[in-house]
Amino acid sequence: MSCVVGIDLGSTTTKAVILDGNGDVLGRGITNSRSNYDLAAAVAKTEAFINARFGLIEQRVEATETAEAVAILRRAFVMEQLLHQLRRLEVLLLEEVDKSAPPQLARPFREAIEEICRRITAEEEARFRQPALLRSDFFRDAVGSAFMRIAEQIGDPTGVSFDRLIGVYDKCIIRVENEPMDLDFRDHIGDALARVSNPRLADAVEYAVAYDLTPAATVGTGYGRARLPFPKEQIRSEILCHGLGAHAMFPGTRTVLDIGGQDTKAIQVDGAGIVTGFQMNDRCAAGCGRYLGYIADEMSLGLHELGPLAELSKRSVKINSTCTVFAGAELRERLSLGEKREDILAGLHRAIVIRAMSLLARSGGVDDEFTFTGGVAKNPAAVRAIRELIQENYGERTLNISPESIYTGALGAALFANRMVA
Amino acid sequence: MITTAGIDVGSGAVKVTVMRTDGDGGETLLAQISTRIRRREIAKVVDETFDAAVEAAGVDEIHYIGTTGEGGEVPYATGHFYGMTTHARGALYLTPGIGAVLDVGALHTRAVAMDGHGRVKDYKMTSQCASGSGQFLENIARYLGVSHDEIGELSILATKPEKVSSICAVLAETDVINMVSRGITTSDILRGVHESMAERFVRLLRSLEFAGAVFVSGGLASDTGLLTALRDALAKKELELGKLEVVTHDDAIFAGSIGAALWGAFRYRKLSQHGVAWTAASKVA
Amino acid sequence: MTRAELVEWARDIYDDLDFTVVRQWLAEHPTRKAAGYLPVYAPRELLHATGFLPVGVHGGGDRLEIIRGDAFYQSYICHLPRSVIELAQSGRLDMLSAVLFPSTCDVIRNLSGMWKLLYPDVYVRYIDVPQVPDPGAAAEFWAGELNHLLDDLAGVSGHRPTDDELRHSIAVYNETREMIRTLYALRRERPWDVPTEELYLLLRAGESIPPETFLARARQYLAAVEADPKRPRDNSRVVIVGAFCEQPPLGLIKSIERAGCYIVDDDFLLGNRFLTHDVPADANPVRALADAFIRNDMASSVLYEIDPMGKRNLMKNRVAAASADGIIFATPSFCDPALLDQPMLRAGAETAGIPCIAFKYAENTGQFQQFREQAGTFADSIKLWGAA
Amino acid sequence: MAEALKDRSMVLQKEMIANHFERLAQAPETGEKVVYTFVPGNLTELIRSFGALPVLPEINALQSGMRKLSGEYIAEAERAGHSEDVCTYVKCDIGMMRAGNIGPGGTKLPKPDLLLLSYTGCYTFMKWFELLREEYDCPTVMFHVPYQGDGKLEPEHREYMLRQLREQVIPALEKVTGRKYDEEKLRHHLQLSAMAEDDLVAVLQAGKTVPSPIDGYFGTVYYVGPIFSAFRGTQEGVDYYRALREEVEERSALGLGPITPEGPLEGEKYRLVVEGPPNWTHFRDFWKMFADEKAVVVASTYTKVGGTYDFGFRHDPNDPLGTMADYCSGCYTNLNLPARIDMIVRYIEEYKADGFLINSVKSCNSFSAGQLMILREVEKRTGIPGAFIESDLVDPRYFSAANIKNRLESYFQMIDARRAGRTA
Ligand SMILES: Nc1ncnc2c1ncn2[C@@H]1O[C@H](COP(=O)(O)OP(=O)(O)O)[C@@H](O)[C@H]1O
Ligand SMILES: Nc1ncnc2c1ncn2[C@@H]1O[C@H](COP(=O)(O)OP(=O)(O)O)[C@@H](O)[C@H]1O
Ligand code: SF4
Ligand code: SF4
Ligand code: SF4
Repeated sequence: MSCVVGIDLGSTTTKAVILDGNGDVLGRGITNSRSNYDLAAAVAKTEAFINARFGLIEQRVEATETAEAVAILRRAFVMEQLLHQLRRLEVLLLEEVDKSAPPQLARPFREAIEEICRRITAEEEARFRQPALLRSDFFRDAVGSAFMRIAEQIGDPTGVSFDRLIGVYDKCIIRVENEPMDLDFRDHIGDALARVSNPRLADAVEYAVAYDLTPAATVGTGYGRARLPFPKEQIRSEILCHGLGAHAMFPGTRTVLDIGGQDTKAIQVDGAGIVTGFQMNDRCAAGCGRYLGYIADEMSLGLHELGPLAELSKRSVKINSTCTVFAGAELRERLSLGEKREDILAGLHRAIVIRAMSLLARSGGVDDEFTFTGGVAKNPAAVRAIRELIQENYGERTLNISPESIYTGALGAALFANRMVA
Repeated sequence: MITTAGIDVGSGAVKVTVMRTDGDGGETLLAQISTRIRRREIAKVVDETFDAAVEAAGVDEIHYIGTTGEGGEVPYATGHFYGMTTHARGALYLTPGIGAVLDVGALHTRAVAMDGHGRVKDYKMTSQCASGSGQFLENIARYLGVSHDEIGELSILATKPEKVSSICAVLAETDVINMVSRGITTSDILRGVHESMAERFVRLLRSLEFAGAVFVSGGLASDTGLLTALRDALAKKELELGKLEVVTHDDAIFAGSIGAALWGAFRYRKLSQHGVAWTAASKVA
Repeated sequence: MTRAELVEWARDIYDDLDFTVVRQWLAEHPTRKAAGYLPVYAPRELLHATGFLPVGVHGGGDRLEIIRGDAFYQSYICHLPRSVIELAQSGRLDMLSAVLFPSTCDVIRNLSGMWKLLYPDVYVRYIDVPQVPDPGAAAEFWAGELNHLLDDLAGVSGHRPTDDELRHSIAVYNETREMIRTLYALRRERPWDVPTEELYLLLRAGESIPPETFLARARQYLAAVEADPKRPRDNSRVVIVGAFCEQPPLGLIKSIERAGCYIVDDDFLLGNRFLTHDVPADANPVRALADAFIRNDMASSVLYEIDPMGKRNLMKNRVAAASADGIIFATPSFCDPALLDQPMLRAGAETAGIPCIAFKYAENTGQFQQFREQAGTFADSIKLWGAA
Repeated sequence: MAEALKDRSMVLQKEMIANHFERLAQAPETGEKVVYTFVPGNLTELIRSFGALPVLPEINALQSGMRKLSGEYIAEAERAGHSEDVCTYVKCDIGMMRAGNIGPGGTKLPKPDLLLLSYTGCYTFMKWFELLREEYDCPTVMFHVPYQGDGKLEPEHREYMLRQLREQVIPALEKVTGRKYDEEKLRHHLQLSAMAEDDLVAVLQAGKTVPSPIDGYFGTVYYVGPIFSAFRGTQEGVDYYRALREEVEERSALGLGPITPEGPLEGEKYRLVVEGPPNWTHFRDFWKMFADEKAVVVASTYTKVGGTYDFGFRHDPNDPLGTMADYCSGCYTNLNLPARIDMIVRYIEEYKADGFLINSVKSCNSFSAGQLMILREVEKRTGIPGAFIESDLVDPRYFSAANIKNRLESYFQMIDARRAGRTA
């Protein structure tokens, strides 16, 4: 079956979406954009394909197996990927030790590294059997904290100290993150299947492996799109992709607001998803998701806690500073003057939303229906403030928010790819 | 002989200096004390520090108590002077011959040009954008896991400084993350940040006219990496700006309180000539 | 009323972005109409005589969140028009049947065209004041413009004033101008008794109420000041220049005074004082108004300066008249008239040995620390090295 | 053919400009009088009729921008206390003067004998000459052109202008040149103006042809150069426009596209109308962004700042002073916002444009304040979405190539998408 791929190379995360010939989503993949952009795009794409093949497995076994069985297989697969990366990390770590450790420490150092990797592997296998906690699937986050913890336990202040261990880790983790690796479906599904030892899935897996998912077209978009190794015809502006993506998710969409980590876009689309007007903010964190992220850091809160806390406010405080950093200082000052956290937070949410409103106004206002996308759409206080201000200034509007909204841009790109094929 | 005190209330610490001046240019520093505020009530810290400084100075009469910084509300002050006024004068006391002060704080930086007597001739302040501010540097350092004191040393070790391309103090973090992932060393990154800050400072200084060295005061005066970057940046503009020396002083944090004490003496004398004699003795008694 | 009560009364009007006092006035009589005018100078006598309540439209200051105004203006245009548009788009100016746009600058001029498109039912007039004080052609042109405006306004309000009614309106505004001159003189002499914040609020309230009411309140204020004298402080005396159109936030005015500067002259709400002398109330009224503009207009950045030495001497004269120690050029960001004039004015001031500082604000600026620091440093330098 | 077009008129233009600056440089020796004045509302015929030479500071500023000198000039002016926020033409001019007043041609510009301040729809003009007067200490005469606030030239306003011309402007010129006002001479220059104007209009309207043989913005700023500056009402001007017209008509007949810095543009893909002045510091890069996408500007408003001729106005030798008043009043800068919108809508329709773009320059409130409203109104009336980009005239700091390119790309893709949508 022919499929198409859309890639959205964002400033914080890179997303990929695969569509089938009918324009239905086969798979989605996401990775962080820390590393070099080519790689981020490749990883996101690989993830999306893996996702798609798992979808095929699900379809295939729908009648005979529970969703649970496939989920277990998927976990096993993710673990195989992780272990694969861990093995690579270990090789690099040992090389680094050989290269840079003082001779008298070479042996204990090697042993310590091997021990840490052994323990991480054991922990992961235990976790697989007992999947209690959710946590980030990004390799750095998953392995980093474990490495840190174990290094602390076994580090020897007089010999192979914690600092030494972390030192080599920091050097190598970046390299692991930045080298292309075999993480594809085919590479690890066999091991995963063996691990779950559920022979009833074998047929479906075989089917999924054999299934031809050769992309007929790929389109890239996003902040980093100029660096994608694609010819010009395969690049679309993120504005167009977001517009089309939002239209595909909610066909009644006329106005789209995307508040991402580093930019905010207000887009107007017509009934066919064609962009008729747009505005973007410039490179200033005030007014993007990062503003809230910075504030969360200042208050030692998690991003997800920010909105609910702000919602407790009865009386929002007017924030005078525009700049994110100055707002952080104002926040501290106001806290020390005894103002309530929730009231200040409410003011900060209002500030970012007001900025978004001004962008919306510039792009041509808010028409029915209004679709809110980007990471900040996950923040209930921001959503509420948007809802209120739109109501006050533009009247009643339908507000769409999709749980998959982070993929809006990639979806739009994939739809463009689809058009190239059609 | 006139005895005066300067109280500089900053955001992090209170500094008090007691000085003695005679009519013909003799200026003696009797005592100086700095206390960190650490979330305590500011008025208390001021009282404490002031009392300690007066005691250390061993004086029983103070003719003028000058405040500066956020010290406008100190009840026993004789007069208040603003930060640029006092920093210029204090810096000149610490390092005679300078022509300008660059006061680098966490959020704002002020460049102040002065004449040979420490009078403010002109100034420039950074805007309400924290790009290139001290806080910016601090955030980056925090991300890199570098402590405040290490920043300078690390920066100096840089071999291939890497410019931070984004101007926004917050979004620059992304650039830094990207740099780390590209294997650029901490030293090179810090130096890059220092360089962009230095460029910004050069722009401030460039719009002022003054003769003499630039004295760096404020929280970042002890950051040798920043000083080095500033020196290099000024050297690059030597054709346009002439040769500019960059100096600082171990007591740079006292520049404000010294200035307040010295201007207090000046003002006291001026008011006395006009027949208004004020003595701030009440507090000391 | 006590001083505090008067100030609160004025502050309420200032704070009220819905113009409740205007709406109340209109509600009192079904035939009443209100007309807005933008800064700087508008012939309010004509509005008054044709039965309009003249309402100063000065934007929403720091009390207004801009939601739709940014859809009309780029970031490099001053703040005033976007906040005026915000007021209008949110329905807060819907009680105005006419709006006058003086030729203060290109921004206000273009706003007149926008108003025509946005509010086709409102009478909109661009007021092209004469740029040259030529008692011949320019006076004739201006009289023609005023007559044209008078005809139009009469058409909108349905009341064609007689010459006597026009003369009466002129007399009322002569009295208002005289009152404002008195207030300014008092502040000049005893700035500690007339804090600029209070004076400003009073004048600002005066732009939303009938002139007769303003006069009554202003008299009460003068009496209250005499009854409640304050103590002088060791402050410097400064003149504020550049704030004639987009008004500074109140916090800025307060910050300047708190930093140790008495404001002894300013160009806030300049239209109030644009005619420096009484307009003859016994002549052909329109002609008299036209001549007054040609002969007795306030030298300012909004008009062409015909005298080559005019810009050089202006600051010297103003500082001398106010016995001030220095000048603070406080201009709205992106304000062409103020900012283009500033180098000339400043050069003149500096030649005369007058200390100056300059900063830029926006009407919605919320942080004053910078201004306080600059004004304070300025006050310091005057205190330490000034003549006093 | 392409070469012929480029060659003949361009050679002529280069020659006449070089000669003019040479003459200006010699003026202190030859004793020819020099009058500075602005492009919108310039009274070149009148100035010429007194045997004086016009200098147009805006043209010098824009040329400095194209020659990448403006950044330094502006910095110089800002160091001298001029605000960052104001029009960069003024600062560029003042910086250039401070740097020795070497004009764009490399020759020294003479001091003005008179500043003829024709106040035509830009407030900055008044301040500009107040500032120059401080530097040059020469007589200044103010000519107040009333704004078309109600969208038309009112008879009293015309009367006011005539009176000023007779009572102020002409006496000032007589005084400075020592010559008497000679109406016959003025008529002669006006006659020449009208001839050149006819040919210019033919060139401008060639943009209506599909494909357009001219670029109505980037190319046309060169074409309007002579008539907007010193050469209206001169024989050189007449010759230039005759040659230009012949070339353009030839290209048109052959179905050729415009010439761009990258060579002839064939295969026109988008037809745009542009509002707002161009950026000069990156003029070629800017143009290339359009040319690369095969976008041709078919008409623009900026090319009407020095006179709006394509709706019928011609200088009329039979009413010398009246025609000058009419001319000044009708310059694009003196039109109110509704009239500007009408004009753009008309261009979009008559020139068969499928897009329109506003280049909003930070410098210019006269142009920029209200452009977002123009955008919305034009979109509403034509149903064509417009694009909005921001830059500056001659301040290189405000040209963000990446940003503009991003917007343009998105915009062109949007037009494609609309077309695809319409045919689908
Ligand atoms: N769980 C969450 N709760 C609230 N806000 C969130 C959450 N996750 C992300 N965000 C917000 O979303 C922003 C990132 O948005 P995203 O659309 O992923 O950025 P980009 O498209 O630029 O990569 C963060 O800065 C943060 O403010
Ligand atoms: N008079 C003209 N007629 C036609 N095209 C012209 C004319 N003047 C300039 N151009 C176009 O503008 C381009 C740039 O011109 P110009 O700046 O004079 O070139 P240069 O930078 O080589 O001196 C030319 O390549 C040409 O395409
Ligand atoms: S204002 Fe603050 S948030 Fe915005 S660019 Fe500057 S530093 Fe970044
Ligand atoms: S503030 Fe200045 S630029 Fe803005 S409208 Fe008023 S006069 Fe014009
Ligand atoms: S403001 Fe605009 S019209 Fe006026 S001089 Fe500048 S660019 Fe020209």
